[in-house]
Amino acid sequence: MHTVARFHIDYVRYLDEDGQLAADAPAFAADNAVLLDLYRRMNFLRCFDSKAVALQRTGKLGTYASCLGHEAAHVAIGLAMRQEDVFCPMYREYGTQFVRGVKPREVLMYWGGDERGNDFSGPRHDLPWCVPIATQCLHAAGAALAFKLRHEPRVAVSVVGDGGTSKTDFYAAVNSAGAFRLPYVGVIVNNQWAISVPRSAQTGAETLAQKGIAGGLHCIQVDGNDPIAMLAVMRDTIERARTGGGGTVVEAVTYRLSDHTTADDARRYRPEEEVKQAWAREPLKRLRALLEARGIWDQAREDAFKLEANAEVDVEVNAYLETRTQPVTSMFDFMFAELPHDLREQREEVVRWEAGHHG
Amino acid sequence: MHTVARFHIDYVRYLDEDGQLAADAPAFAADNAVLLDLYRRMNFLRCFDSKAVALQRTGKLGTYASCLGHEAAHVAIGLAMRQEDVFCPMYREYGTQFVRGVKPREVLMYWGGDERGNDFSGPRHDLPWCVPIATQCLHAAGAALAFKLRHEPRVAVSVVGDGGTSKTDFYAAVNSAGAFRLPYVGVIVNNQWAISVPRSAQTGAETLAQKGIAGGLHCIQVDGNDPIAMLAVMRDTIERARTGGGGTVVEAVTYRLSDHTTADDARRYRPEEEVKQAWAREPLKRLRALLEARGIWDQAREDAFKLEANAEVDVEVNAYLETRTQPVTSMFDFMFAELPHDLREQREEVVRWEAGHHG
Amino acid sequence: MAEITLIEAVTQAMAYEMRRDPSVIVLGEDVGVNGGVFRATAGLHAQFGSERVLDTPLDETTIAGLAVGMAFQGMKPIAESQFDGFIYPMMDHIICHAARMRSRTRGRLHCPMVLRAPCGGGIRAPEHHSEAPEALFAHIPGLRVVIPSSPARAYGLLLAAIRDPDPVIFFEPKRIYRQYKEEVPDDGEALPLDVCFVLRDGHDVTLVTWGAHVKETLEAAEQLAERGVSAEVIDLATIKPIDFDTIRESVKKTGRCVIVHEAARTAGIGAEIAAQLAEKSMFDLVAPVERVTGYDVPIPLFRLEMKYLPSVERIIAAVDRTLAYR
Amino acid sequence: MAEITLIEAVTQAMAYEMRRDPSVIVLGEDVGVNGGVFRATAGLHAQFGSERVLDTPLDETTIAGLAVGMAFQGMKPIAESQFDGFIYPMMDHIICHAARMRSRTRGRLHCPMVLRAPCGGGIRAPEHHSEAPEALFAHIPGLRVVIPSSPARAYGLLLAAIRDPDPVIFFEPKRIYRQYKEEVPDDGEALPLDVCFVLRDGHDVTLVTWGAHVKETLEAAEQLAERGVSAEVIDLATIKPIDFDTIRESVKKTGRCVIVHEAARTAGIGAEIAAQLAEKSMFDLVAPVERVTGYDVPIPLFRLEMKYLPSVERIIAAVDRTLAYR
Ligand SMILES: Cc1ncc(C[n+]2csc(CCOP(=O)(O)OP(=O)(O)O)c2C)c(N)n1
Ligand SMILES: Cc1ncc(C[n+]2csc(CCOP(=O)(O)OP(=O)(O)O)c2C)c(N)n1
Ligand SMILES: [Mg+2]
Ligand SMILES: [Mg+2]
Repeated sequence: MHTVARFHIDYVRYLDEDGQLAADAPAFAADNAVLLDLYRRMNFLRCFDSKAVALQRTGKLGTYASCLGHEAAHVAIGLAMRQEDVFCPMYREYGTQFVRGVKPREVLMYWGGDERGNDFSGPRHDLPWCVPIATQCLHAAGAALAFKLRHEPRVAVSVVGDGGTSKTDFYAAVNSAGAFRLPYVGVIVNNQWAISVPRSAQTGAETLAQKGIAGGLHCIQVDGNDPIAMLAVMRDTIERARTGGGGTVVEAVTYRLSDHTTADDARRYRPEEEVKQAWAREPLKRLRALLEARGIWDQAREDAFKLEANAEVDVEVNAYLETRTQPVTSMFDFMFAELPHDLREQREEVVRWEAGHHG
Repeated sequence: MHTVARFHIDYVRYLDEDGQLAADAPAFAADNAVLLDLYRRMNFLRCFDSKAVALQRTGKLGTYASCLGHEAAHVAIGLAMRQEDVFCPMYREYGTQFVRGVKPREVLMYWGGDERGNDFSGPRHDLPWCVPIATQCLHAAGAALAFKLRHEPRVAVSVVGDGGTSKTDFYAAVNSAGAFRLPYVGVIVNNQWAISVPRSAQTGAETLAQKGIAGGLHCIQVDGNDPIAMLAVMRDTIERARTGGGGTVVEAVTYRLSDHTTADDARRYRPEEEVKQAWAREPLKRLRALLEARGIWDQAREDAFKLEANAEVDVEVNAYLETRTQPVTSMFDFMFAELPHDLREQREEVVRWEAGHHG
Repeated sequence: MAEITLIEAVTQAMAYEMRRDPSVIVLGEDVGVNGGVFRATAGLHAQFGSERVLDTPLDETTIAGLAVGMAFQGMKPIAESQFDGFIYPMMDHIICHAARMRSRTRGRLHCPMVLRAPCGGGIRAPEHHSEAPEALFAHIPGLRVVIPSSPARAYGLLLAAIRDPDPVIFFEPKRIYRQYKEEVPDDGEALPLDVCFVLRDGHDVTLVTWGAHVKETLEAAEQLAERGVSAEVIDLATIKPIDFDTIRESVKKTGRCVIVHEAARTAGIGAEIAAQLAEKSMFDLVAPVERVTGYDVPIPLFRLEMKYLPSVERIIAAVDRTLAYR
Repeated sequence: MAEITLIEAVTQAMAYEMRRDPSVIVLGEDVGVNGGVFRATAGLHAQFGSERVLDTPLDETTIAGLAVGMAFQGMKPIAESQFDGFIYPMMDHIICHAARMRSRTRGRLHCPMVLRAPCGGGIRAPEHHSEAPEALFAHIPGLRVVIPSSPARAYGLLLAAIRDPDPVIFFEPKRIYRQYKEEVPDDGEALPLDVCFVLRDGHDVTLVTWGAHVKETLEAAEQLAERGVSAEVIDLATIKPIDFDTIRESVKKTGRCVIVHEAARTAGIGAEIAAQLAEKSMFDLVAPVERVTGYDVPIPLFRLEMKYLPSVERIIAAVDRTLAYR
């Protein structure tokens, strides 16, 4: 008996829960502009998120998936990617998408029951929100395969949840990224819960990052509440993927501070104490502590920023609320490049119907 | 950055290609009766296999999947299991099944296009051959879950190929075995090829055993041409699973010495040289060398055994060839415990038709 | 005896059968402590514990494959697909194994499982949460497919489904999960899995429907009655096997048939019913068959979904078209 | 110009389009050096190399998901399912994504892919190698479904499928892969994806079929002709959308319709055609519609498979039943 293969999973954190920066932090952590940009984006995201929840509560939005607590992970992914890369989200990565150019009003339209939210202004090649869990991972692998075959220096990045790593599509993405050595980075945003099912019930694996070993990918675990570690790791892994060094599974360890969606009531299954403790580790607080320690942020700036951010969100909300419903015929008009005759008939039926000719 | 998890994959071999036994071989390797039993079963299997191929070539059997080269792995799995365990085969593990009580004529019936081959005399709870790759792994996990919930000290064992480890069902089985800590042993018989696709194209992973890490299972790689190592590893892992110690992924490294099936022509894609080299490592030869060195086997005994084995196979072949085709109505009779009215009508239609009432 | 909703009837049936038969277990995503995202398994975990009510890892292939494996070994799993739109990864195990194991092994092994899934639109849910895939399963030999339309029928049909020794796909129309309550005695009485229900007698036209659209169809019948048109309303209930005899008898009387379902029209179950009419009731029909269905598009997001779903008005218009023939 | 078989026509179409359009790539199990288990991709790897012809890991979910992802990013993947019976794990990506992305994104992204699979029984193959799942795909909004029945139609329809900017499911009837040869000019001429083919004119009865059963149906028509019965034979070819106009015209003339397919009867495509007849051709029909189909059982292993598949005799018997009506 002898050993034929060895593996290990590293964990990266530079900014601790009290806002203390580790000595080995990457160079960009000294750049206040970078940190301020991170913080402002995270902060804006939180304003947007609480507004969206409020809209749902008042009947002005459908079911909405909050990103509360995920801000560091989501924003860092966006900042590490290039425009020409492809982002394949699940359903709560607004933070990534805002960096890339998706508008808040588009997010609202989607959750407001209007397909036009998916026709967003972010990179036109990015995938829309993906409800069937983890299927986006395989589409990202497919995109990465297209890049590789076309010799384009582009990277596909997907996000999946802790629950989503149980889904066969996730494994299939890892397997094909390894088999074809694809420019693919699969980020797991491990927020400890998949609706009511805790991380511990999903798998017997010690870490979720190690699932990448199954496909021969690079694997790494990061403190997903540490925006500096997240940005560093995402930059490194994306760069490696871009330059032919192979794909990575990144596990961002964070916590879902909200209900799963507005249709969920987490109090049914989740200990209040756990949530309380998680608030102590949340990402905005610790980055703000660092910024304040550096003297580049304070309560006044925070208040001013919030005012501005909320005003900006309000503009978006109003734009959303003012959007007229699509014509009924829209359900046919994007089915095919050219409408086949059977659908043409059905469309005409609807046109007649809407015109009041019920015969 | 610090390391949060470490893994390694061990490789087990006791009997080398020249029939030399390693010093650390398990105790049973000293037991000639065990080794003779192993050898005879492997030898019988090879007789059966070449007869089955011949039957196909002469039009007396449908497509057949040979087990040439897999004898050590297949027989050892059978010998390590208890009757009350559940075996979930793919489609070439006759060696395992013969140990468990399946009759050669039943194997022939299945490949001869007769469902009754699946109604075999082996353990009645064992699964039949499974064509949709790797789906049996998940059924094994389901069986193991049933054992666990019923507090039965039984183990479910599945076999999958190297190609099959790319299949999402395999990952799903690994994941659930880990999540529920099931009495499950998933054996990968890595014969280097999945029809025409080499092992290297299936995955970027260095070993297939390491796929178990993704689910937190035990993982081990074995020389699948070494019947002693195979038996030792299977006994250990099955025992551990039975006693609540968790599941294992066993990678048995072997080689497919035949075409994929009789419908395949491996010369189209596989270097002859590789096959030649593989013959030097095949399992019967090395075990025979050990037996001969111990003075308990020789050419005369080999010839006598072959005569006997071939006669036994002939009895089975004749029984198969004499089997009358099932009545046409058999296609309805096992659809449901009680035939629903729509199928009753269709069955009656067939009965009338077969009786010549075509109206 | 309390009045209960359709979803409560589902829970009641599972609880009844779990008490009676220790081999019945429930598995799926969030079915445990959370009691299911719709609360269909509410209370079961507390009552029966973690060995009878299992939260699975988040993978539908896993749920289907595990259920199939357990069923082959003598358990009676009730597996849940959290929504209709997540059932497709389950199809391989259902089609290739659940539906065939008895036949494949000539009766040696079989698959006594139920696959439950909420189905249908109209609750303003996100994408993939509003689908009606019953036709996909009805085409598969070896399956039974059931969709109840009232609390009492949900209770009796689900009991029958759990007890049935073969696989049953059980769709629950989520739009009417809590639409109304009725008395459903918890008496363990199952309903037959091959009989449809005549909910309203009539002699001018036969309306065949199932699931949530029983509501709109009965409403249409009511409005038609006000105009002196007498519509017979049939709840198909068991989508496979179809109780065509009852439909045929009705059409013999009425001479007209309008089929209503929310799934896409092409190759939906409406097609099968219309086909059987074309085969067996041609000379009873005085008017062409009509299908009032979802269009051949994915059900739109919720701002437009009611425009997709068959409405009372569309049903009445179809009936009117058949009435033009004498 | 050489005469070629249906499978050679498939290869020829792929090679033509790969030469013409660099975004066309082929992926699947064993499609590379081995040229496919049926040899449909024979020579493509040698001609176009490993960046155009990709052997994938052994997983149908992977093949479908990768193809969908590539298609969203502007490639035109031709994905192969090695056999019909292995297509079910692909359904989730096909249904939830390929078929919907254009509609979901209001046209921003779309999915120009072809999913090829051999289909049907009759070649004495093992289990899961002989299925006819076309109805499952035809029910899904957003897909086109095609089954050719001759070398020339295979060539023209596959070219059209590859060029189509939306997903097309392309089933190839393996029983007639090498049944006969015909001249198929390699001229890049595509056939329309919404027109069926009238293969034989007749005025007593309309026979509608597709794929391998065109053979038995034409044979039945031939035998019927000897008895003085004139049967019109229609090859449906595009299963979705169905060219019902051609069928309607034919039935207007013949008054009788027999539909032949090898898939299970319930909720098969025969049901959809019969349903449209019941809706639109009721008063043209003088006899009930007949369906000659596979039974509602999995196709048996090969000793009995020919007893399952519609035979010439069963087709003629059905025609005779319709002829009893005047
Ligand atoms: C295939 C599929 N099954 C089930 C669901 C229902 N569902 C939506 S979110 C969710 C939990 C996801 O958990 P996780 O992957 O951890 O992501 P999170 O929501 O926590 O970010 C489930 C089960 C779904 N959307 N898709
Ligand atoms: C789901 C599925 N896809 C494709 C096939 C066709 N097929 C049969 S065997 C095989 C290769 C299997 O290779 P491997 O898993 O290595 O097992 P081996 O045959 O080498 O023992 C393939 C692709 C199948 N049976 N099932
Ligand atoms: Mg989560
Ligand atoms: Mg192999």
